[in-house]
Formats: sequence, structure tokens, C-alpha cells
Amino acid sequence: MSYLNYVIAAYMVFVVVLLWDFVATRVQIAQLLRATRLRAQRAKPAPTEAADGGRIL
Amino acid sequence: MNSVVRWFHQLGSPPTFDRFAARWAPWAYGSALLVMAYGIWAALFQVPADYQQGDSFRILYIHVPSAWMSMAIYALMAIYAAIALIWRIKLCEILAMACAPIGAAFTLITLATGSIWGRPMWGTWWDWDPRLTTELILLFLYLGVTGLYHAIDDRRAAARAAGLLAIVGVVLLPVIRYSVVWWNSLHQGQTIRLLGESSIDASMLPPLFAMIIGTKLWFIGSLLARARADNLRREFGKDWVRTLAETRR
Amino acid sequence: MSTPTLFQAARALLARDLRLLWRRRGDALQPALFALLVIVLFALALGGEPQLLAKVAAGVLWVAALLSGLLALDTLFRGDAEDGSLEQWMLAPVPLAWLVLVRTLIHWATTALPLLLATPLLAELLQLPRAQLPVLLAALALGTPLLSLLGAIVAALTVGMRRSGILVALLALPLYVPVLVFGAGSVAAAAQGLDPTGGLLLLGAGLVLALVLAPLTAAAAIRIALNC
Amino acid sequence: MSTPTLFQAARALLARDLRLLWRRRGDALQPALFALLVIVLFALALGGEPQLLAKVAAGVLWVAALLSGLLALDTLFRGDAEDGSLEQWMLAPVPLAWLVLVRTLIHWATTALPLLLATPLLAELLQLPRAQLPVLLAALALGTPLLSLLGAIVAALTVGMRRSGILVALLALPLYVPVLVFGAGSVAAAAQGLDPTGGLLLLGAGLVLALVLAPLTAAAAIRIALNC
Amino acid sequence: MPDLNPSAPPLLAARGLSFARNDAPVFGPLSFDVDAGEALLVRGGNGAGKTTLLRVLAGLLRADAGNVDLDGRSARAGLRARFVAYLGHLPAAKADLTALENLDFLCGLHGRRRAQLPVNALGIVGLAGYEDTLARQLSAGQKKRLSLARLWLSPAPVWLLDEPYANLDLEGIELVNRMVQAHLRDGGAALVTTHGAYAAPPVRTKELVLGGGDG
Amino acid sequence: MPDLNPSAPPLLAARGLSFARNDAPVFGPLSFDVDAGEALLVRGGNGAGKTTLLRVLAGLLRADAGNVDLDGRSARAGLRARFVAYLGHLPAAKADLTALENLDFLCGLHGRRRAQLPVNALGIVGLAGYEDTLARQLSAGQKKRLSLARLWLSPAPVWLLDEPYANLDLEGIELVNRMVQAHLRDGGAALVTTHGAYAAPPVRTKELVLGGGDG
Ligand code: HEM
Ligand SMILES: Nc1ncnc2c1ncn2[C@@H]1O[C@H](COP(=O)(O)OP(=O)(O)OP(=O)(O)O)[C@@H](O)[C@H]1O
Ligand SMILES: Nc1ncnc2c1ncn2[C@@H]1O[C@H](COP(=O)(O)OP(=O)(O)OP(=O)(O)O)[C@@H](O)[C@H]1O
Ligand SMILES: [Mg+2]
Ligand SMILES: [Mg+2]
Repeated sequence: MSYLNYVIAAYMVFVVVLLWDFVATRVQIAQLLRATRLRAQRAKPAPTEAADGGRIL
Repeated sequence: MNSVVRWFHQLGSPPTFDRFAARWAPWAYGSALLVMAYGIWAALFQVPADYQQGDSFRILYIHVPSAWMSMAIYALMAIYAAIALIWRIKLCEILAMACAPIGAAFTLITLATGSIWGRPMWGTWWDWDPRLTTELILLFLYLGVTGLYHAIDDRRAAARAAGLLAIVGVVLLPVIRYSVVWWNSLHQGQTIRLLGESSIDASMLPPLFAMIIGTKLWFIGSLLARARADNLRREFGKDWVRTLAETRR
Repeated sequence: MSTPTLFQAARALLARDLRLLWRRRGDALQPALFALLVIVLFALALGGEPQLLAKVAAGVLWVAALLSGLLALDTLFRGDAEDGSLEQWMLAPVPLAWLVLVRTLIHWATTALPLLLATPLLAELLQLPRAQLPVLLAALALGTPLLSLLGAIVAALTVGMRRSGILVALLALPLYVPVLVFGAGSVAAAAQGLDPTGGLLLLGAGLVLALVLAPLTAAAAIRIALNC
Repeated sequence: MSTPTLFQAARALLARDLRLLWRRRGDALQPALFALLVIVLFALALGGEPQLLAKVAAGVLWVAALLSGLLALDTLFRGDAEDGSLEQWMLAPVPLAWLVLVRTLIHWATTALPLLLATPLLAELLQLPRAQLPVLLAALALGTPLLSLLGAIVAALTVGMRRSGILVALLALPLYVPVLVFGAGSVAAAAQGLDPTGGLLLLGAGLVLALVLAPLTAAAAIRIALNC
Repeated sequence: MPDLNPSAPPLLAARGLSFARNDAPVFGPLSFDVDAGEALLVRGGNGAGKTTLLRVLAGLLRADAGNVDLDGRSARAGLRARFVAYLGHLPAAKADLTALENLDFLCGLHGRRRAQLPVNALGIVGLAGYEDTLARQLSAGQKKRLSLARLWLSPAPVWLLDEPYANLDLEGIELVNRMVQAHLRDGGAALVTTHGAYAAPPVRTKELVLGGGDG
Repeated sequence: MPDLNPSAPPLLAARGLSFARNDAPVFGPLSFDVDAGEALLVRGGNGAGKTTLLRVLAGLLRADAGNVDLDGRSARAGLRARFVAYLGHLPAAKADLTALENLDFLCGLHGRRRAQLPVNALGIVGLAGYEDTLARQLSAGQKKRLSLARLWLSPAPVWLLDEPYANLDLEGIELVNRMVQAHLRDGGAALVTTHGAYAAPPVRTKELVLGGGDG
């Protein structure tokens, strides 16, 4: 009787879960750095908008 | 103990830790890959098939190291959490919380591989055997710790609350460890001893060693990377993060 | 866009709920996890005899689905009532019943659907015979939205109360019993080799009826509960 | 009476809780009623086979007790947190852990005790063999306060959260599992004619330990959860 | 927006309105009109029934007697929804959504005034820079300002404001007054409960004093 | 009650007190003294950190740096409990208990001043006749008055009052001022947050202005 399928499945699980562990962390860090950059960009033109908004009333 | 605290304080400045983690995580991942690549190759192609279990016993090489990691990581997490609670060291909070998802991952691997192994060996995917059950509960505990951590806004309060839960959950560890001894069980008893006389064949040991060390190294890499991510999230908006984001384009 | 159309209001509600769900990602899995926990508890309490377990599996799964739905019920309107959102719903230019229907369906999709997806795994844990799985899935797919809609009425009735906790459960369970009887009954019928379609058809009919009537009733209940 | 003694504070808390209970009389019975409903649902879902029922009776009763305790957990500190009472507890000149202990014991007496009293009836409904009843009662009498104390830790941890709902269940159940294993295990042992005292003694030891440690942990958790 | 034609029916008219809780009257039969461009200050001590009156007018509570006309037509659910915006003690903001997301949702539910965007509204109420802050993290006054932003976006001509000044700083009080002024200039109307401890908006103002209570 | 001896240490002294949320400072290092018989008005716009400061002083939040001395001794949980009474935004009253029952319980928990009875305190804050009314049925201002009654009964010499004037009518504002005055005359001290929109109590008063926020 061959147990090959089971062995392959088990090793796949191992690889996939560890891969998830690796990729998820990388994505998190990349997202954080991107969000930081976006925020820095948005911070520059923001003040004029706010001043405008204040004068509408 | 004081020297430990001092060491954490020195490493504890967020930019310092970020640099440290960014520097060493790839090394840990890389060496883990190397060691595990050897281990898996040897386990799959070098070790002879077992006369009773055929090829299925090759699952042991990922099942057992993962099972040990699942418990060791929990213990480490509880230790970090205790240090964080007592001395209020921020780095330890981060490290403790970074342990939880990795521990959950290894627990998941243990459950899945054990379950896959159990199908040919016991003729069932799952059984309500004490060891299997307690391992499942361990998964819940990990999920509970991460769940609690993400359910609270203030990062420090969240880490302390989840850390407290982690410490309370430590009572479960001996139950998992000795479940096979206390109750009669389908699951294998203590067979593998790394030091001293082991009841399995000596030729089977080297790849097992490799996998044990490989998973440890992977854990270190993952811990550093996850702690770094959390550290960045907490420091979001700080100047040093902004310069980092600009330079790492 | 002076007055929003029904569709616009529904879209706004959907966007809001998905955002909230994303912000608390973990919560989406919780009903499924809870059902898993009930099942674990059961298996442990029964001491892990496989034959016994297989016999009670379908029943345990139904009870688990029902209880996790019950626990999730509290989040249906409670939060919106406490922060005053519900007041604003009542003041909105779209019918309250429509908002209730949309909210209930979203709630079903985010709480019961994950459970439905996890059912094959849970069934395996309880060693449910494979042949019964399709019937069980069909029964749950028809039954859980029905439970959500019936639950909406109860949640609406109790929304004005500070701590409803167990009262919700007490009010909801009698309404849930027929669903349980037909749902678990059809699986039991399949287990005995009988034709399960009768029970399933009844569930389907109940679902259609509830889709129309339950939101209207729940909207009326909200108006009563908030003392209008 | 400038600063109240421990005893005075406990008495004030007891008087308050009894008054609140009296004002919402119905709530006191709710856990017992909920357990009753779980049991009825089970009996319905299993289609009423007496033999099968008798076999699973002790397990179902334990699960019912556990779930009803779980549901009641939300009322342990939540209400006091939301209206700011818990802030005042923290500012009181008596230790927070003491107040937590008293509150937990009152909560046990008002939620779990009625269930305990109803157990003989519920056991009859499930056709539990008479001989197992004393062991079941002893196990529940030792187990439910232990569950309440462990639950207090979880309730305290989640008290700062707006909607904890199922998270409470997720956090509590791993802690509850050992209690369940020993509690249901001792009844199962009795059913097989073995000596159940081992499990009961372990429960007793756990209870003594929890009486000391749980309030301290829960008090620390409250301080953390309210961000102190 | 209703026109300012003086022969038009009043925007909001109450006739013989009364409310009782368990047969104990909270406010007696009241009759009053509020025209477009006009504000009604509802005064009264603590417990006088101000909140109750506003909730009755909004349709959140059902009056025991009397009726409410909106722009000459008897108020029913559909009409009320298009005519009335209510600002109560509760923030109606989801604690787990950001300030901007909350406004987006409420605009989807209630519609919004042409040419008004949620972002600008936040700027107007002084929450510029708080777009991405979760509502739970706002201070008491900031939460109030968020509610004001919702009000500002609402297309309804009748504003029911229950203690809009509470928790606001001086600049915030000034903000409410400017908002009410601008709203009335556009042909809206506002009912404002206040204890008289604060400055009233500098607009055409009627007053309604509720007795009872202990104030 | 501490004596009024001028050489006595200040009743409450903060030294280099600062608090940060997720590493963002809410208020900078603050140092101030409050002597017996003295009131400190904490001013600042919405979101300036007034509430946060009071919660830190009460020990509900943990300061990041600096320390608080009460009557010359470093503040720890036990000492704080005897010295500090806190009135925040939340009523700390059970909705299902009557006004009097709520006071009874809080006196059991915190102790009470000699010669002060809960019933009398209700009369003082203008809730005479509401003894047997459930707290849930009180109006916004009446709930505030119930909290004031609790404060009045507390034996603690340091009062921390977070926006005590909000929701109160003119007579209620006057009541708070009279209460603070009487408390200071007895050798107590009070910290009061306010937006400056209200009358301050006519007593020896210091001021602390918090910056930041948007006010
Ligand atoms: C879902 C199913 C399973 C789970 C959750 C599981 C869990 C565990 C755990 C937690 C350990 C570590 C115990 C310790 O070191 O104290 C372990 C070890 C081990 N497991 Fe499993 N297991 C499962 C299935 C299996 C199966 C089917 C086999 C083989 C037939 C197996 C063979 C082993 C062996 C040989 C060890 C090493 C024992 C030792 O020497 O310590 N396991 N397992
Ligand atoms: N839910 C309720 N059930 C019963 N009585 C209530 C309820 N809410 C308020 N009351 C009572 O009705 C009266 C009017 O309350 P209302 O809230 O309208 O007063 P208010 O004028 O808004 O006072 P405040 O200035 O204090 O907000 C009060 O005497 C109050 O005690
Ligand atoms: N739970 C919280 N989490 C994160 N940030 C918060 C939280 N509570 C308040 N903040 C922020 O901290 C700052 C100070 O808040 P605080 O409540 O102390 O202000 P305040 O001076 O009392 O304002 P107000 O006059 O509006 O009551 C604000 O900018 C607010 O957004
Ligand atoms: Mg009011
Ligand atoms: Mg404040």
C-alpha cells in the first residue's frame, strides 16, 4: 500500500503554512511603509484645503 | 535577571530594534531554508522506509518538530509576556505578541500533518484523544491571544491584556505534554529522546535533528520579521519610519 | 443626490458593514469558531466514543449552528441602538424594513456563511457519515438564513433593553424550534434512507415567507422597542 | 464610617446586586431556562431516542451548564463598565480584587445556583440514570464556581471592548476545557462503575486555587482593560 | 428647500401637542409655528421635557395628542424623513469607523446637500486632520463636532438640536451659531434646546419655555 | 480633612507629569500644586487633553512620566482612594436602581462624610422627590445632579470634576459653584475642567491651560 499521497499532502501543508507565515509578514511591512509614504504625500497639500473649508461658512 | 532587562532596554529603542531585525531576519530565514532543505531531502529520499508504516512515517520529520515548536513557542511567549508585565518593557510586549501567530502556524501544521498521518495509521482523520484535543485547545489559545491583542485599540494595553491571557494559559502546557501519560491514548507515547537512548533507529535521527534546528531558525527569522512589523505599526507616523519609508523605496 | 434610492441606501449600509467587519476581521470567524468550540466540548463531554458521536453528529451540528447564530444575534442591532445609529435609520428617507432586511442579510453573510463553509470540516470532526453531508449542507443553507430572519425579530424586540443577554435566547429559541425540527429531521430521514426533500421544501417555503414578513415585523418591533 | 471595611463594602455590593436582581427578577432564572432550552433542543435534534439520550445525558447537561454560564459571563462586569461603576470601584478604598471576588460569587449564586437546583429535574428530562445523579451534582457544585472564577478573568480582559460577544466564548472555552474534562469525566467514571473521587478532588483543588488567584488576575485584567 | 414667501405655511407647526409618560404629563398641550429662516429656542430647567419634545417632533416618540405639520402637510414617516434632521445626546457614529467613513455612511442613508462633501464638512466643524481617526478615539467635544458635520451635510430643512452646545469649547459654540445662521439664511429652520447658559445664535428667534421639572 | 496650615504640603502636587497614547503625547510634562482651599481650573479646547489629565490624576490611566503627590506623600492606590473623588462623563449609576439606592451603594463602597445622609444630599442637589425614581428615567441634567450628590457624600478632600457644568441649567451651574465653595471652605481642593464658557466658582482659583487639540 502506498502512502505517497499522504506524505506529499503533509509536506505541502508544511510548506504552504510556512510560506504564508513568510509572505504575510512581508506584505505587512511593505504595506506599512507604503502607507507611511502615502501619508507623507498627503500631508503636504492638506493645509490649504483645510483653510478653504474653514471659510465656506 | 537585571542584565537581561538591561539588554532589552538597550535593544528596546524602536529604531535600533528595527535595524537589528531588518539585518538579522534574512540570515535566520536563509539558514533555516538551508537546514530544512537538507532535512527534507534526507527525510524523503535517504532514510529507508519503515517496515511497519511504510513511507507514511516520513511525516514524522515535520510533525514532531512542529509539535515541539508549538509548545516551546507558547512557553517563550508566556515568558516574554511575564517580563513585559513586570518590567513594562515595550520590546518584550512586541516579541510576545509576535510569537502568537507563529505558534498558531506550527500548531496548525502539527494538527494537519498529524491528521493526515492518522488517516493511514489509525484509519481516521480525527479522534477525540487527549493529546489531539489538547493540541486543538492550544490552537484556540493562540487564536484567543491574537484575537484579544487585535481587539483592543491601545497597543500597550492590548499587549498587556493578551499577555496576561497567555500567562493564564500556561497551565495547559503540562496537560499537553503529559496527556499521553495520564490517559491511555491512541497517540504515540514518548519514543524520541534526543539525548540518551532513543527507541527509534539511529539512522533516522540526523534529518530529524536538521528539521528541529531548521524550525527553530525559521522561528527566529519569523519572530524578528513579525516583531519588526508590529514595531513599525506602533511607530507609524514617526520621523524615523518616514525616512525609512523614503529610503526603502 | 438629495434623497437616496433604496439601492443607494443598501450600498451605503453594505459598505459600512464591510468596513466594520474588516476593521474587526477576527469577528467574522468567530461564529464558526464558536460552533467548533461547542463541538469540541460535546466530543469531550461524551468522552470520545466514535460510534456514539457519529449517531449524534447531525444533531450536534444543528444545535451548534443554532447557538452560534443566537450568540451573534446580539450584534445585529444592539450596537446601532446604543450609539444612536438606529434613531438615524428611523429618520432616514428609506423604509426601515428595507434597512432591516439589508442589515440582516449582511449579518447572515458575515456570521452564518463562514459556518456553512466550515461545516464539512466540522462534520468530519464529529465523524458524520459522508452520505449525510449533502443533505446537512442543504438543510443548513436553507435553515440559517431563516434563523437569521427570525432572529432579527427577536433582536429588534429586545433592542431597547439594556442587557438582554439570555432573554434574546429565550425569545428566539421557540421560534427556532420548527426550523431545527425540519432541518435536523431531514438529515435524520436521510440517515434512515428516507427521502429528505419534504423537510427541505418546507424550509425553503419558510425562507421565502420570512424574507417578506420578517423585515416588516422587525421594523415594527424596533419602533416599539425604541418607544415610538 | 469614613473608610469602609472589606466587610462593609461587600455588604453594600451584595445589597446592590440583590436589589438589581429583584428589579429584574426574570433574569435570575434565565441561565437555568437557557440550559433547559439547550437540553430541549438536543432532545429534539436527536429525535427522541431514549437509549441514545440516556447515554449522552451527563455530557449534554455539562455542556448546557457551561454554555449558560458562558452567556451569563457578559453580565459580570460589562454593565458596571459601561455606566462607569467600575471606575468608581477602582477608586474605592477597598482592594479591587476583593470587590471582584465578591461580585463573582454573587454572580455565581444568582446564575449558576438556580441551574444547580434545577439539575435533578433536567436530568430526569434527559433520562439520566438515577445512580449517576449524586456524582453529577457534586461535580457541578464544584465545577460551576470554578467556571465562574475562570470566566471572571476572561470577562475582565474583554470588559474594555465595546462588543465582545463571541470573543469571550473563544477566550473562555480553552480555560473551561479542563473543568469539563474532569467534571464530565468523573460522571462517566461513575457510569462505568469506577471511582469518581479522583476527578472531584482535582476539581476541588482547582477551586481552592482559583478562589485565591482568579480575583487577583481578574483585578489586574480590569486595570489593563480600562487602560491603567 | 422651501421658499421664503411670507404667505407660505410655516415649515413646522405643532398644534395641541402633548406627551405623557405613564399618564403623567411631561409637557402640556403646546402649539407653536416655526417659519423658514427662523429659530426656536426651547428653554427649561433640567427635566422640563426639552429632550422629550424634540424626540416627539422627530417622530422617535409618539405624541399622546395633537399633531405636527411640516410645510403645511401632516407629518408622516416619509415626509418627516425628508424634512427633519435630529441631533441628540447619542453620537450616531460607529466607534470602529473613522470620522470620514461615518459621514460617508450617514450621507448614503440620508442623502446629502448638493455641493457639500464629507471631507469639507469635517474641515468646517474643525476636525480637519481627524479624517482617519476612529470615532472611539475622539474626545467628548470632537464627537459632538462629528455629529455637527453630519447635520451640516443633511438635506433636511428642519434641524432639531438637543443641547448642541454641551461639551463644546467657546470656538465650538461659535461654530454652532454660525452653522445655524447659515442654515436659516438658506431657508431652513432650527429648534434648539438650551438652558439659557449659552449665547443664542444671532438670528430671528422665538422662544418656548417649558415649565415643570425642577429647573 | 487636612488642616489649613500654610506650611503644610500641597494637597495635590504634580511633577513633570506627562501622558502619551501609542507614543503620541497627549499632554506635555506638567507641574502644578493645588493647596487645600484652592481650586484649579483646567482649561483647553476640545481634544486638548483635559479628560485625560483628570483620569491620570485619578489613577485610572497610568502616567508615562512624572509623579503625583497627595498631601506630601507619593500617590499609590490606597492613598488615592482615600484622597480623590472623580466625576467623569459616565454617571456611575445603575440604571435599574433608584436615585437613593444608587447613593446608598456608592456610600458603602467609598465611605461617606460624617453627618451627611444620602437623602439630604439628594435634596441639596435639587433631586428631592426623585428618591424613588429609577436612574434610567432621569433626564440628562438630573443624572448629572445624581453624580453631584455622590460627590457631595464622598469623604475625599480632592475633587476631580470633568465638565461638571455640562447639561445643567443655570440653577444647576450655581449649585456646582456653591458645592465647590463649601468644599474648599472645609479645606478640600477641586480640579475643574471647563471650556471657559461658564462662570467659574467664586473661590481662590488657579488656572491651567492645556494646549494642543484643535480648540
Ligand atoms: C491530529 C493528530 C495529531 C496531533 C494533534 C499530534 C500531536 C502531537 C504532539 C503535540 C506531539 C508532541 C508531544 C511531546 O513531545 O510531548 C506529538 C509527537 C509525536 N507524534 Fe503526534 N499528533 C497527531 C497524530 C500523530 C500520528 C497519527 C502519529 C503516528 C502514528 C503521531 C506520531 C507522533 C510521534 C512519533 C511523536 C513523537 C513522540 C515523542 O517521542 O515525544 N502523531 N504529536
Ligand atoms: N425613559 C424615561 N422614562 C420615564 N421618565 C423619563 C424618561 N426619560 C425622561 N423622563 C422624565 O421625563 C422628564 C423630562 O425629561 P427630559 O429628558 O425631556 O428633560 P430635559 O428637559 O431634556 O432635561 P435636561 O435639561 O436635564 O436634559 C424628566 O422629569 C425625566 O425624569
Ligand atoms: N481612547 C482614546 N484613544 C485614542 N485617542 C484618544 C482616546 N480618547 C481621547 N483621545 C484623543 O486624545 C486627545 C485628548 O482627549 P481628551 O478626551 O483628553 O480631550 P478633552 O480635553 O477632554 O476634550 P473635550 O473638551 O472635547 O472633552 C484627543 O485628541 C482625542 O482625540
Ligand atoms: Mg435633555
Ligand atoms: Mg473631555
